[in-house]
Amino acid sequence: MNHVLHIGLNHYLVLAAILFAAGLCTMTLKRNAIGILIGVELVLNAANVNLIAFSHYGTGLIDGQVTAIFVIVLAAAEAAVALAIFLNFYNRLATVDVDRGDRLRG
Amino acid sequence: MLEAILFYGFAAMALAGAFGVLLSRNIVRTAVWLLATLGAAAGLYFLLGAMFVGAIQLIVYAGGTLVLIIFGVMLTSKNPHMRFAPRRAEVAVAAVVCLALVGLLVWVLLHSTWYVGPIVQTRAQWAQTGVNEHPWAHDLQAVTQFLDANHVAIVDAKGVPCGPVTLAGLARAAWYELTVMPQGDQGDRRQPLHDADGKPMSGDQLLAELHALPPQDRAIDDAALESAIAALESPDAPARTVQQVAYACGDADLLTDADGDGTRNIGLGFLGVYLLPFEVISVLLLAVLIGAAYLARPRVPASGGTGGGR
Amino acid sequence: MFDDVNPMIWMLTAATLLPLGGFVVLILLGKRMGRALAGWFGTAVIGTSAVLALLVAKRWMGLGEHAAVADLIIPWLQLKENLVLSVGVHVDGLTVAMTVMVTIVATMIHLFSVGYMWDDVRFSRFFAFLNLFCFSMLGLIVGNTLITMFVFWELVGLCSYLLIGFYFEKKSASNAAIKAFVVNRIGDFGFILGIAGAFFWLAREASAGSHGVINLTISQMNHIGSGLLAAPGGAPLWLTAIGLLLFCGAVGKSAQFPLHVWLPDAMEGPTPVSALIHAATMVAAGVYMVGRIFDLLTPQALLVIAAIGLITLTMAALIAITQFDIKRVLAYSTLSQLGYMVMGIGLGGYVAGLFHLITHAFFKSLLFLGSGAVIHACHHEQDMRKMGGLFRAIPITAITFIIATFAISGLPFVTSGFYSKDMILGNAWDYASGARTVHSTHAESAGEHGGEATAAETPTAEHGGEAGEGETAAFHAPALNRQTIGAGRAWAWMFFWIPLVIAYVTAFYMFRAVMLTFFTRPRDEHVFHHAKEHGVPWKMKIPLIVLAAGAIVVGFPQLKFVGWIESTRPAEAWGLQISHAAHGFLFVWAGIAFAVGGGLAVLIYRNGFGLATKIRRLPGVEPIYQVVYNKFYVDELYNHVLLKLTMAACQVSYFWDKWVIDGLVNVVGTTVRSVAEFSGMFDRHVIDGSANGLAAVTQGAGRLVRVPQTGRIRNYVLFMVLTVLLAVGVFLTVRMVQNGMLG
Amino acid sequence: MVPAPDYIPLINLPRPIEAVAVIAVYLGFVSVVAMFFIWWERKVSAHMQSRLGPMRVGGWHGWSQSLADGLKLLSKEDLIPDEADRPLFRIAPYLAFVPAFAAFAVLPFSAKFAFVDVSITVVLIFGILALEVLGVILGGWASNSKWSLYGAMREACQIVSYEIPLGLAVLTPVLTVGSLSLVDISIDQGGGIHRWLAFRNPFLFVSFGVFFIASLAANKRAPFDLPESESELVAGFHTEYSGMRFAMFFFAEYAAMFLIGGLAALLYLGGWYDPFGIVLHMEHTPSLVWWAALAGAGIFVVKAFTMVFVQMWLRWTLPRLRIDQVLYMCVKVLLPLACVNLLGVALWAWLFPGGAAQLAVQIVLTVIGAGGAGAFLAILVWAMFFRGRGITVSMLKPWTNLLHRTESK
Repeated sequence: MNHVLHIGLNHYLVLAAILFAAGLCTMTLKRNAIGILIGVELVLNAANVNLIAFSHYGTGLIDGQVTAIFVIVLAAAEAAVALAIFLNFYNRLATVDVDRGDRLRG
Repeated sequence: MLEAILFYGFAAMALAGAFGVLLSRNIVRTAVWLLATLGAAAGLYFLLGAMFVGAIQLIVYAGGTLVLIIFGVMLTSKNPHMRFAPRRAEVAVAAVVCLALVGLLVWVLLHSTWYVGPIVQTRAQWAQTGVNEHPWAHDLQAVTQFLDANHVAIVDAKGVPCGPVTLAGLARAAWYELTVMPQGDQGDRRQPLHDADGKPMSGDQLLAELHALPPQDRAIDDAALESAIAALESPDAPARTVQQVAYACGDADLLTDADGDGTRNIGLGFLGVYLLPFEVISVLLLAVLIGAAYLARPRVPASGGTGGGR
Repeated sequence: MFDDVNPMIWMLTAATLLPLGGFVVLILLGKRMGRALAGWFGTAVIGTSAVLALLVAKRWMGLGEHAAVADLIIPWLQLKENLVLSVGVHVDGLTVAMTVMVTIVATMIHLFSVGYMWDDVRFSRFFAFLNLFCFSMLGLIVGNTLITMFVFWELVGLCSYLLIGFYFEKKSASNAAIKAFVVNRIGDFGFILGIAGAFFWLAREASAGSHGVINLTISQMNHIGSGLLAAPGGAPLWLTAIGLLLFCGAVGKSAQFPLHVWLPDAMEGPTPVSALIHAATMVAAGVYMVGRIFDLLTPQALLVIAAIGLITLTMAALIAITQFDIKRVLAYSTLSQLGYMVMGIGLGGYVAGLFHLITHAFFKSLLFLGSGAVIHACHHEQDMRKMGGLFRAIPITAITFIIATFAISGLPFVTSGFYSKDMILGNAWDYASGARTVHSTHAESAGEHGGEATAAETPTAEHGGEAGEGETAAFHAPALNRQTIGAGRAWAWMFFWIPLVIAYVTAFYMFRAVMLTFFTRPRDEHVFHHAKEHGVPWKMKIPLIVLAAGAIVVGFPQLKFVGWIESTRPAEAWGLQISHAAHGFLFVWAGIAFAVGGGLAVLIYRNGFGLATKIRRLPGVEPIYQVVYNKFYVDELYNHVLLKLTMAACQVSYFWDKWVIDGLVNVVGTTVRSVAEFSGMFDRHVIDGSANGLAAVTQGAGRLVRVPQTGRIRNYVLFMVLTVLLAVGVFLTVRMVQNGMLG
Repeated sequence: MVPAPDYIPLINLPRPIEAVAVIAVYLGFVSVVAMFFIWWERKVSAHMQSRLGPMRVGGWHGWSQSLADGLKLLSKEDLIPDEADRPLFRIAPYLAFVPAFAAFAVLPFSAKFAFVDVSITVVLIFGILALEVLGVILGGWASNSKWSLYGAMREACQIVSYEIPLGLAVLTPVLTVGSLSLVDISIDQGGGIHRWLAFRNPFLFVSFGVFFIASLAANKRAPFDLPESESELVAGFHTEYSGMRFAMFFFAEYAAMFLIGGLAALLYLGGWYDPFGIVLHMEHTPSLVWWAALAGAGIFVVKAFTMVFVQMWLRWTLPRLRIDQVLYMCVKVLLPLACVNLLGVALWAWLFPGGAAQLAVQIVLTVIGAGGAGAFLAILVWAMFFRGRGITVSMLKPWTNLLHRTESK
């Protein structure tokens, strides 16, 4: 019971692991390019939860928080670039179905 | 109790959002589910004392990135309800793989001993163990040298650390209270420092110990120490905690969220310890800005033909 | 935070930054401002700088003889614990004198340009560039480290590039700009090596001694340098190398002998630009820099510098005699005068060289502006063969031009040029006669018991009186080993006699230009009438008059320019002052130079080219004339030698390539081919049989492997995760088996 | 740095009950304020157009018009378009409404009435407000209507771009005071009008302008109300909404108006302090602390209401901009201005840490600001005086005469 009520590092880690897996699954299953992007965001969030949790329970220093902020900011940048790429994709193929973008298929 | 309730609430919300993202077929709804996860994550950050990160998560992620994503959806879909279903085989494989992944991760997580904290050793430990035999000797040396660079050099002439006799070291040692952590135990590390009898040390004891140090071994001089003590002596503060001592002595540059000063430390960190990554990421952002603008620019036909540029 | 900083520093900083502001405003808004506003705005900006500079000068004068050097040192990069790269502002007598000179001359040139450039399409841009130019030069002057100096040095180069190529539609103008830029790069290459060397060696030297924080400001570098020079064993060799490398920069920028070729071509820029380049900014930068680093120059370096100056001044003066383009005559005269300055500094005449720089700035800018007025009046005609008799058409311009000619020729006692040139020649006399050797030996003996005191700190007051008399008084300064090489030798006299003769030549070619332009009969009616009708607008006359006044008075000792320059390096402490014994003798010779050279020119050109042409027909004159007229074929030499060298190198590498490499390759090729033919037989019959079988197998395998290659990224992600899972799983299993956890 | 005041419970109740009580009071206050604003805007617009506005419902000047409207909207049929994305259509109003109200939790009314005790309220309040846009976008999207979608997309691009100058402008007071806490920022401004941040230095003065304009745009108020411009998009993102859901969008907007006004007051206009330093004095007198809190809250509300009034005034005065003008304004005007301001404030703090020059500048700016406020009051008084008559030619006669006289000379 103590492990249930006394929230510790492992609780966050397990949560993050599930989030991560869900994000990964999203990435593999969405055929919509933006859906894949959303999956990536989930994965990043899982990583962030880990970072903050370790920052809190682990070192007690701000390094985890700083890294999390970097991740958030870079996620914004990544979304911008990704959307620009999707727009190009859409302009070229008139769809955002990534399965249509398999011209280099072997 | 409250913490547990909040944690489970936010965790449930985050998981609901994640599975919503995974299962929903409509892309806009997917984005809304993502919003739930992002909000819950922000809540978790608040819960973990990372107020600033939580707020940034809300502003940048939920308010900026997500809007951008939805904006992208609006720009790229002719039919709002268009659905692309993956093949069944794919779904099956993905489900199996991801479940296996979750299983593996959780198993590994629960069977790991996380190294919770010992960046700085307690004074006693440091005195006992030769630093170089310590398993984390390398990190330890680097980090303490780095942390204390601005205070008093704690490395003697031969490059061997003298032990945490500086204010920084002592306060930090008190802060972390590190002994060997039994496997699987994540007890709150913020226990007060134990004194010789094994009883927790109070802030006053810590101050007394600081006073006892020879001045040249302290990071701050007597006057500064006195004023720090005076600052702590508000009428309705019954007992000084070691955290308060550490903060009052101005030596908490890299610590997180005590007394709400984590934000300030993040700011100091960005312009201090993490300046280089900060700058690198700034440059990267600039490059991304240009790159995104380049990618998204309208295509101009190469030459004056009407049908060009497709 | 800068409360304790000397107000002079603020004023000079403001005077420097104002033109930058002017530049920004003009480049952004210039076109919208309209001509009048843009022009007057640019002029007002630099005029304000001039007022600030004069205020500083007044303050400085109020401080008296021993005004202390003011330094604002802002640390910039902390390289080591006690080694800091710094930037900042340095104010001493030289700074004040140079700032005053640059701002006044530049103001006048701006004012002149308002009239001169009025019809130009890129009027506001011209003023923007002028302002940037002034900013760069002022920054170069007030900066206190070689780093700042180099930054502004390059900015000056950039500005000269922009302005020389201002008429970039003209091929020749853009070529000239590129030439100036490229030639300067050669010099700057040396300069930057010198800076690097200075920083490396001097920082090492300084950290060996105890200099506290090493920030390598100019004062500190000179301090270290003078310490090194005073060392009993003589200065180290690398100091000579540093000095010469730094001097390379000055060779490029101040157009000294091997790199002088860009300056005459720079005449392609608008005339006010020529005035600015030749008087106040570009070429002054080089001389100023040599003056700044004077304490790093070893005797060997000084001798090289003096020799280069000597070559330049001789060659340029000779070329100037033969030129017909009025601006080219002035350009070569600039070269020659720069030669004087450099030689003066090289002979240890620090004060003389820099003083000549300042006086020269006034009369040379006047000459250029005067020629600009002439050109403007003559409808952009620059050829003196088409001028003549313009005195009647534009009298004020003519008078001011003649005043400047007097100044450059050194009319005794009245003009500034006389004083400064006299000082240089006096230095040369001292050097050649060996008067300085005596000082040096004295100084050396003093240095032995003088102990630790360094040159800059030694008080000179007690012996100043005696030293001022010019006797070989005992100096308490330690030995600086200055200029002992060659002093008193016979060949050293060439450093005195050749410049003296060239002083005659100077008077000659300048009076030649005056005669051909303003006197004699008009040789082209059209040009003359244009000048007569249009005249010169007052906007252009005022600068001429002001500068003419400057060309006269700036040499007077009451104006303290000499004193200011001297205050940075008290002559007595160095044993470098002119022996006054020589002065009477020099006055006579200089006076004669003016009269003889000028008189000869008047005599020969009183009726235009008639007599000159006859002289050219004398036997033996024509070949010499051709050589000189073609500028001693230096440009051609560069073309031929460099081209030939490059072509020869190409030929050699071509033949190497063709015969050796290709031959090898061919031999190898033939061999391989014959081997291949043999193996082909083997291949076709033996290998192929098995290979075909293998191929079929491979194809089948390929088909199989191709299945997961769906071309879909998301599937690849899945495979990736799967692989990671398997790897981790295997790893964990192995670990557990090892640990005996699986039984 | 002044520490944030300790949380002092209003009444001695157990914590959860007290929390519920506080929430109830807050929700009530916010709802009443929003409803009051709706009525007030109608009255202001009417008076500006020489009309009377709602007069019938309730007693004096139709004060209960909003209540009646609310009742009507509650009783209306809740329509959902056939092709709409139903769940999203239902969620959207709440997504817009909840953040606007939640942000009130971190808005301090005075030193004692600051209910959330964190040190980063400025960031937090913008974080919460940033979520509001999602409601609008989703509402527009889920309606499956061209007009709504256009409105939503305009909203998205407008808000995402205006958040940048807004954030940069907010950083200037933060930088000056050195704290992210609204309470700290406000406490720093006590002691007289010259301490108000807008009058501290020229950059902050300009920064206030940038903040106000950007906040107008971020709250899609006129002249930036493109997402709901009725002449082009019918009603923008809420075209398809009816009944209480429609009212929720409105509530959100009007609550956000108060938030923006309150933020302007807290960040730039002295928070809950009066111009003469009385409240500060009261706060330092132990016996008057609670009175100071009450008076401060009153002053704060008055300031916020004034700013809200200015927003309404602008709405009924200025024409709407085009979308390209809106973005031009953001990217080419406000953004550089905000960056320059940020630099300028930093430089100012570095160069003039205090002293006579700083005081002189403060006084000059105060006079300018107070002059502006005085002119504002004068116009109000003048309007009251000539109420109902409108501006007639005869009123302008003296001025026209003056004009003619000067011309004839």
